[in-house]
Amino acid sequence: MNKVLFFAHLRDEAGHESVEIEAAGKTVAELKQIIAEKYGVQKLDTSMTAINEEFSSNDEVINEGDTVAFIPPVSGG
Amino acid sequence: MNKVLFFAHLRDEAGHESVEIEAAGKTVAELKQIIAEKYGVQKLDTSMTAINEEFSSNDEVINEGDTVAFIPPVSGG
Amino acid sequence: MNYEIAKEPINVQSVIDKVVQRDAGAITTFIGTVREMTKGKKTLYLIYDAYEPMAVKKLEQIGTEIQERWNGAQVAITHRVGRLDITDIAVVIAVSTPHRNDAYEANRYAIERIKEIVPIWKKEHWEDGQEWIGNQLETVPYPTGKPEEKDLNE
Amino acid sequence: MNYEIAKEPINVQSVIDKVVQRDAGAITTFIGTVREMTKGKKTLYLIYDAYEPMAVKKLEQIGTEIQERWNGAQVAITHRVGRLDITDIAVVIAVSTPHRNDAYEANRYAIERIKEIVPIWKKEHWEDGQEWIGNQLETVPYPTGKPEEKDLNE
Repeated sequence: MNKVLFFAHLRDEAGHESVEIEAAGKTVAELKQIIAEKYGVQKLDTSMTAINEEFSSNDEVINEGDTVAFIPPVSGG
Repeated sequence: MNKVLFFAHLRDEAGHESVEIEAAGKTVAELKQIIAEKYGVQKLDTSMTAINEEFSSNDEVINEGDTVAFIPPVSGG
Repeated sequence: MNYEIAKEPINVQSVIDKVVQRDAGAITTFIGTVREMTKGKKTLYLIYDAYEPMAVKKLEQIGTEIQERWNGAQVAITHRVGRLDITDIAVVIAVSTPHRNDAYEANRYAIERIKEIVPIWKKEHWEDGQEWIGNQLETVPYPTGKPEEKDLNE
Repeated sequence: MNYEIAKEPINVQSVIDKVVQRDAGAITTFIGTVREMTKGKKTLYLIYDAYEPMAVKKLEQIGTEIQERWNGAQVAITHRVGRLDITDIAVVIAVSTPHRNDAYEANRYAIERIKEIVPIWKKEHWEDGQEWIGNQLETVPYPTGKPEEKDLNE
């Protein structure tokens, strides 16, 4: 299983802080599509993705146990 | 009479923090020459001059009662 | 602990203290504060949220980048989360270097990088609503899915 | 009292407090500290001296120049005089502005102007002697007898 984290407006859209989903073997892009459909989350295409707290590209493959976080454009500072 | 102030290495050279001198009617350049001769102060040509706490050029004329300060290149900060 | 996410008000001096060094001639600090008016709109307060463990890692990465680029630099950054009122401090960046130009440039690099890669978000609360603020309203999509490394030191 | 010459150690926070404003999104501070090694030579301590009333006036002038150039800027500067040991603070410059770039630029302008026009001098004490430091060993004479106004904001 994989833990998927949502932040900022994505969290509001998803209605969850995090969900558990089976994503091993899928690419980030594939997971984004699944999440968009299942949770009605828009704007994943303008979000960054982190796997295990490191930025990942859309074609990276998710492993069993990885934590995936969708990271909207940041606004700290 | 006029008060003349020395700072930093000019003070060390002059051996005084300040002196009283009659400088009314003289230009800054003329006063520099007098001071250089009378107190053995070198490097007045690389110093700025302030009259009553405002920077002055070498051709400015000193008035009775003005305070004149010789200001070596500064090194604050 | 030079890189922190704080839930309580930030003590500026305590951040500065982390970068004091005998070989420093200059320490710069950047203090980001909550401004009342932005483009004619009145902010009441902000909520900052962070992906905390990753945010700390990314702050550490920024410190490492600075030390690679500016010789002898020491860096400390604390970013606050939670509710912040007008004039409250959101972030403090302290950088010490032997010479002053480096301290300014490295500090500026830090805030620009924070706005690029550190997973922290602010939600603005106005009199007539609230909104999570993206990178200038999401005018910057990330086509590759992650931010590109940019050289900010021209 | 935003512009001061101090005989006692400078409290950084108290300088910052002078520029806090509701319309500021950024406060930058520059803290000049006494560095131990300069070009391979070991400094033991420094003595700073100032032409105090004129120095305060010139610090005020720098503040006015900044407020003319950077809209909405608030400025406070304290410079210490007397004996300073390694890591002691010689000067603190705090600048607040609505937007961060201005806070960096205005702050940098302040330290450059201090080094041009404020009558403060330092005497370096090394193991083998002491010397009043001029503007890079007096490589900058002033042909007109006063400093020229320069635009540092390229």
